[in-house]
Amino acid sequence: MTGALLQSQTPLVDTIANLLGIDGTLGAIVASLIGAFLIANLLLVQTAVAGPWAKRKITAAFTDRIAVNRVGPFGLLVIVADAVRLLSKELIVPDGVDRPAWDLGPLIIPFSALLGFAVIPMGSGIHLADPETGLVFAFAASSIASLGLVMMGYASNNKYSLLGGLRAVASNIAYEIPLIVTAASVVIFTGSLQMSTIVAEQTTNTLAVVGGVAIPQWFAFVNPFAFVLFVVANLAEVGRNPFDVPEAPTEIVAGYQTEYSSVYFVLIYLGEFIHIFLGGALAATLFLGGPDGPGPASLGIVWFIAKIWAFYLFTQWARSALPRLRIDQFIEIGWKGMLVLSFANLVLTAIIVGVIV
Amino acid sequence: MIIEALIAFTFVAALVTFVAPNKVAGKLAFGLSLVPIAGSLLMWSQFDATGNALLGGSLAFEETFEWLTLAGYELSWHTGVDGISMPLVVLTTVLTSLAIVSAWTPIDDRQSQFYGLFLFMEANLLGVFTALDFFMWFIFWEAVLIPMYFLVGVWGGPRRKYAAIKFFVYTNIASLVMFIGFMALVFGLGDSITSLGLPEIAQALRADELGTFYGIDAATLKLVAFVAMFLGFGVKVPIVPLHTWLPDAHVEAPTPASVMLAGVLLKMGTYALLRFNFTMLPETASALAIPIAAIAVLSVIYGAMLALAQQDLKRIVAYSSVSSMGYVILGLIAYTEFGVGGATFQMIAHGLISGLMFMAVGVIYNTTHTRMVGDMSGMADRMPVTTGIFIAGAFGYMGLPLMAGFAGEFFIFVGSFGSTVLPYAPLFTAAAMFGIVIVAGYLLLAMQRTLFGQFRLETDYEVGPAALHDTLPLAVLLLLVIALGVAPELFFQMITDAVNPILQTGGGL
Amino acid sequence: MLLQSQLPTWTALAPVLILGLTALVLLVFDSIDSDSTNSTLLAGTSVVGSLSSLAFAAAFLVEGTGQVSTGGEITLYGDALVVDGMALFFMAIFASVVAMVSIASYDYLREDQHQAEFYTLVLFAATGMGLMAAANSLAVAFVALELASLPSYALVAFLKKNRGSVEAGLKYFLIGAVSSAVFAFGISLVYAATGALTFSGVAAGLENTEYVGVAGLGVLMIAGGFAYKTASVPFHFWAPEAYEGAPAPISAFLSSASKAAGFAVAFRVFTEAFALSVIPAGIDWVLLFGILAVVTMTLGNFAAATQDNVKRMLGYSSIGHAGYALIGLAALSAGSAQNGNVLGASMAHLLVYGFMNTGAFLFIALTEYWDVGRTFEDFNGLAKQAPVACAAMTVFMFSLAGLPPFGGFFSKYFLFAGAIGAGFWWLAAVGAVNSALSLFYYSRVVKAMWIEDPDGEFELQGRPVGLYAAVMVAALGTLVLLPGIAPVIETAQSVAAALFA
Amino acid sequence: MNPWIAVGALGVVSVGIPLGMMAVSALLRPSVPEQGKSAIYESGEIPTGTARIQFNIQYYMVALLFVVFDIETVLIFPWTVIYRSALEQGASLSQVLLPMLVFVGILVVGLVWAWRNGAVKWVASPLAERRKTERQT
Amino acid sequence: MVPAEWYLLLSGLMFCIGLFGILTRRNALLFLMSVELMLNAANINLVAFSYQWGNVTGQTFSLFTMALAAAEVAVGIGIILVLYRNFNDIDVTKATTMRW
Repeated sequence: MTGALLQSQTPLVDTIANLLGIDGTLGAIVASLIGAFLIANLLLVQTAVAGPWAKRKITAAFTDRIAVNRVGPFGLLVIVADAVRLLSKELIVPDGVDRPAWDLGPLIIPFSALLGFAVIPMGSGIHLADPETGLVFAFAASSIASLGLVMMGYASNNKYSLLGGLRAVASNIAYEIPLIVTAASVVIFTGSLQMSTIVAEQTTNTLAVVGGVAIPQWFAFVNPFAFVLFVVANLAEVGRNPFDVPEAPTEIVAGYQTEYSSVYFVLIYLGEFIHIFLGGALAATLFLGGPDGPGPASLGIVWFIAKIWAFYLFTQWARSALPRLRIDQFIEIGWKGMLVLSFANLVLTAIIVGVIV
Repeated sequence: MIIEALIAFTFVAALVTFVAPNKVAGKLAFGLSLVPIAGSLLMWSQFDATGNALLGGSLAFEETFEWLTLAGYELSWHTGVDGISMPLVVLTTVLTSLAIVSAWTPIDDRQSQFYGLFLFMEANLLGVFTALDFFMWFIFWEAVLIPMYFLVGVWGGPRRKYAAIKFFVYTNIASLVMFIGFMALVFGLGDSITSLGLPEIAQALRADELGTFYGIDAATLKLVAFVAMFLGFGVKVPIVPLHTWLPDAHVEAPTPASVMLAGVLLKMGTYALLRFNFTMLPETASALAIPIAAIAVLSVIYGAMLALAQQDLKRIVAYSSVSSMGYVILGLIAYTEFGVGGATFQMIAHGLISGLMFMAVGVIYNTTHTRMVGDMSGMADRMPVTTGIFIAGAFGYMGLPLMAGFAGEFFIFVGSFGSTVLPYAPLFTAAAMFGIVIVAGYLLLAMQRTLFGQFRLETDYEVGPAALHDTLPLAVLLLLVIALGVAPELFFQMITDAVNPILQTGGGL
Repeated sequence: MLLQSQLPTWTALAPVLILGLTALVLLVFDSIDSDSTNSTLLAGTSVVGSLSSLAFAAAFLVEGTGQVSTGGEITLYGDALVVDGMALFFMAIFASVVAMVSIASYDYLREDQHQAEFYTLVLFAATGMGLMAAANSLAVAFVALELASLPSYALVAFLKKNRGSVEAGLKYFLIGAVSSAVFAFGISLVYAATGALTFSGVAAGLENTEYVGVAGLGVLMIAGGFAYKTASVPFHFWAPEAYEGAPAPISAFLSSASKAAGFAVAFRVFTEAFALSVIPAGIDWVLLFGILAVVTMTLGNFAAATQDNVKRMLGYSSIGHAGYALIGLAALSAGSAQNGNVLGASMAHLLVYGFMNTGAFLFIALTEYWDVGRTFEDFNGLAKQAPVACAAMTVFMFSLAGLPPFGGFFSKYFLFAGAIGAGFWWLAAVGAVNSALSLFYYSRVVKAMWIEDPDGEFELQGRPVGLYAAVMVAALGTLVLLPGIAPVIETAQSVAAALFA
Repeated sequence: MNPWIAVGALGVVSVGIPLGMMAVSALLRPSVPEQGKSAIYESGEIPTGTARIQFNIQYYMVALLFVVFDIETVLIFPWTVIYRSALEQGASLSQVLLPMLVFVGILVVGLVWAWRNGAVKWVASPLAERRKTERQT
Repeated sequence: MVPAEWYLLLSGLMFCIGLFGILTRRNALLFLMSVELMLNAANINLVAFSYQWGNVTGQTFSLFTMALAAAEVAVGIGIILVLYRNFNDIDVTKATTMRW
């Protein structure tokens, strides 16, 4: 089926290397750099669309009002306007900040989010690297962000920022375990941490045929409970409503980003949006078959983008529809609810798999 | 089984006394201590051993229980008595009982602990004199120290802490030195012994089975071990110049403890010298005869001279013990039937006499609260009975005929005079005899100054005769001293029987 | 009679498993009622657990589980763990110490809000110690060592409002952290040189390794790790602080069980992984341990002799005893028939030490309960008030000093005799001299209690049953080990000989 | 080809892009320092005291819990990877499932204990505590 | 393949840096960080030689080392916390109720 085609497609880096006609280690490095640049830009473009434009549009739609419709078709050129505006703003360095950390924080956030995409198979051969431990790497890379958050919070010399940074850490650590344990319940099915295998496992097998339509063995269908857990934990992990306690503008101004302006502000937002997409990509890869979908395999990238945008849409819906949790509710849900449920899920999955196999 | 029963009973008695109320502890301990006396007398009456326990003689009341095997050595519970240890067992039980009675008056604090420790000490002393396995023996040997440490330390005089620690440290270091020396022998014997039984080791040593150990040849090993053991036991005896703990301990110890210390504990040292050094390593001993005899004579003379210079009655008696023990060493090194036998006999005799003297001093002290010769005079008027016994005891000390002391010293001099092992034996004997003169000198001097003349001690109470229970032990001891003096063969027969093998198999001695 | 041979092999680990399970049960109790200060239930559970662990260990020892008579050692979990006579022997030590400590803590912690945590931590640490004794791979040794150490850190700092306790905990922790890092690095170096972590694998790899220097450094660092756990030079200086500051039952626990655990794993590592028959020339760990033993016992004893504080004196004296026990490793030589005897004597010493030293620290716990004070002077005349407890303490002191009528003499005798028999007379000589010296400071305690007069009148508050019982059990153990030394020493030497088979 | 080369390349790129943006911004943006601008923003109030404030101990407690559980998840992952293939190769359920159940079981005991002892209780309200005790008395 | 000596050099260097930190830092937290460095030096060795020898023992063990390092830090920070409450400082040389 589609999976077989997907497998047969040449990986992105090799394609580039072949195109340029270079080989050897040096060739691999050059080709990798070019491929990485392409992928990074693919994401930057999506973020540019999602941040200044789509977000406003979606929120406006939810709240029944009109937004960004002045500049360009559908107001799309607001992206350019905003980019130029933010980049050309004055960078205000407040008193008493801890300078190296303060500067480093905003760099780390987009870095961590982008790095996670290195192992995500996006279909149509757009798959930068496929190491055996891809899944662990993705989680590891995305967790680096919390380091940046706490650095920013601590370096800003601002009580709100400090609290925001701490809250960010608390939320990240509270929901990371459910997230990973739920992912582990998927790994029980795949028996591998390699992203391509995880995807292949979902695309090559068919769960059931209902009315002549073959339903692929997406793990969201196999174990919907795990999927729900994962999505909720993911939401908290990327710090979106209703779990956006680290920013919580009504409580602690804007948390760790209070003191940032100009290009740093852009970088932080850039990082956060890429993070949302990374969360979506992980959910898609683990539960929704990655680039799997009807049609030829070359459409994989389309499906993949559709899936991560669906997740993005979901976050924006949650933002408009749900009130923010209090910090204590937030932490207690994480430790008492999600953690227990995720372990229960893991154990049950293991038992069921054990009994069936 | 009678030995085991005795030791076990005494241990139990000690425990019972330890938890008994203070008021009844003294009487209870005395009552309980009568049982070991009865037991030891029963043993004596049924005594049927011949020869030396260590040298293949038959033993009385022998018992052996396997205990454990370790690194090729069997350790066992092995007890029995021969002619040397039997009198000492009797001495121990009798003296303990009498000392307990003599404690009734002076001990007025924590009595149950005091008498408990006393009985505990007795049990261990019985063990020392009956154990025939080195390990058992060593355990009892060391265990004796602990009650004595407390007896001196808790119930002693003003400088009791110093005295107790000094006693404890001295004797423990001595034990260690001795232990190492003995172990060197054991390791030197290597595979030729399969247990740490004293008879087996003694016989192996006398059969010349000692090998090299760490490249040290047998002769050197013997010498080193002999010296180590001699020093180790010498502290207990004590020999000059290792005696300095003794006056302190004696002076500070409460009377009953002094009685035991002088009467039995010092005998442990000479007993061990006889059993280990002189029985196991006769060649080495005879090779070292001159220095040993010199030390013996030095102890006799020096101890006596020191006694002469003392003002404290107890100190006088204490130093005279050093002197008396010198005779014992001299007798031992003589290696004749009368020398070694006399030395053994002298152990008993001195045990009784020094016990008597310490008790008498104690009774006087209980009444006058001073022991200084210069403070007292005319005690004869106020305490006639005590005085009489004191004088009798002093004569015993001086070696007056018909007293046990005479018999012991006489045998020793006879033996040492005719010694073939000791060069210049007559010379040494004569020098030692000179000690008797000094002893007579200081004892007479002390008696004359304390007992006779005008009573002039100023007290706020009436100084009168001692209570019956204070006097009775003195009388009993005096009777025993006289009995042994009149009929030394009561013990001497069995002693020589056990001593002779030492001399016979001595390899050309 | 419960026969391990009739059960599945994994049950050979029962002594350890029971300790761990008891800890979990205590956690469950605390979860059910987190405010509970029901000492009877908590201490009782702990005692029952440790006693049943002891029962299993003893029964298995008697039955011969893991020994030659029943088919040799039992290896479990892919050679990671091994149950043999030595492991069971040490498990028995740990279980007895835990039992005594638990009984004593019943009174010691009467008012405390966190009793369940206390017992849990003790039991977890004991579990780690049991695993140390059964470790058959460097990895397990490290994990078990940490399992034993981590609760110990917390236990030392358990009195969190007491500055001494916290300070002791900090120092114990800091040195522990460093030495465990050193230990881990040593393991990694040995792994680098041999490519294996199981003891047999390491031994096989060492025989023809090309990295002798790396392996040597690794061995040295691993020895350092053990030096910490056993409070030996050069990682000894936490010991007096930790023992002084920690709650006294914990001092008892650490100074006997924890030390024994360090020796247990050191014995196995050095006799099996770095066995003298395979170790490359140039890695002379016997000499290393010889020097360590001499320095440790001398330093411990001399330092102890200068202390004013009884608890601290005991802390230093426990360093001295680590030096004695080190003789068990220092007096080995390749292929010598005496090896089993020396090592066995060292093990027996640790067992006896487990009783007498635990008892001594528990007596300190008793005095802390009474608020008597900590210096020698504060103990003056204590025997008038509490003769029975003081008699027990006297037994401990004399036994620690190695006086003959008590268990301590025997184990020391066997140790020194073994060293002489193995040709290391100088170790025995230093040991004997130190032993004689130690009598000085041990008898100071006895002197203070029995001979000195109290400085002022003081009344002892109450007669804590648990503490008394624990002290008595320890005293009884020390005394009973005299006539009962036979099975102990025979077992110890036969199981030790199995290590060299 | 080693996949980590590509990962490294993306790492370089994802540092390079933000740096590039910062460079562009540095060229574009003005710099007009003013006293008021550089003040810390604390909701428009004048900042008081230091920013190094004491905060809720619970942050530390959950961090501890996290350390425990995070490491445990690391240890669970290898198990999940081999679980199915081990079963397919004929390992019995008690061999592959039971150890993990024990492992998770111990973790759960720990979690329950921490839960009951208030390690994950974010706000320990003194008022509520007092009310509770008052009701009891 | 990178020669084994380089790994040893790297880990040795890291270990020494950690050791240096321990010997010179008086802040308890920095002390902890130094210990972590030392432990991670061990991990480098384990992983590198696991690769070198072609078995996974070392790698597996490094997982355990990490877990233990984490647990150690958890306990350590707890102790440092009570230290701060008692002494108002986390300087490891300040706590001197007892003689060193």
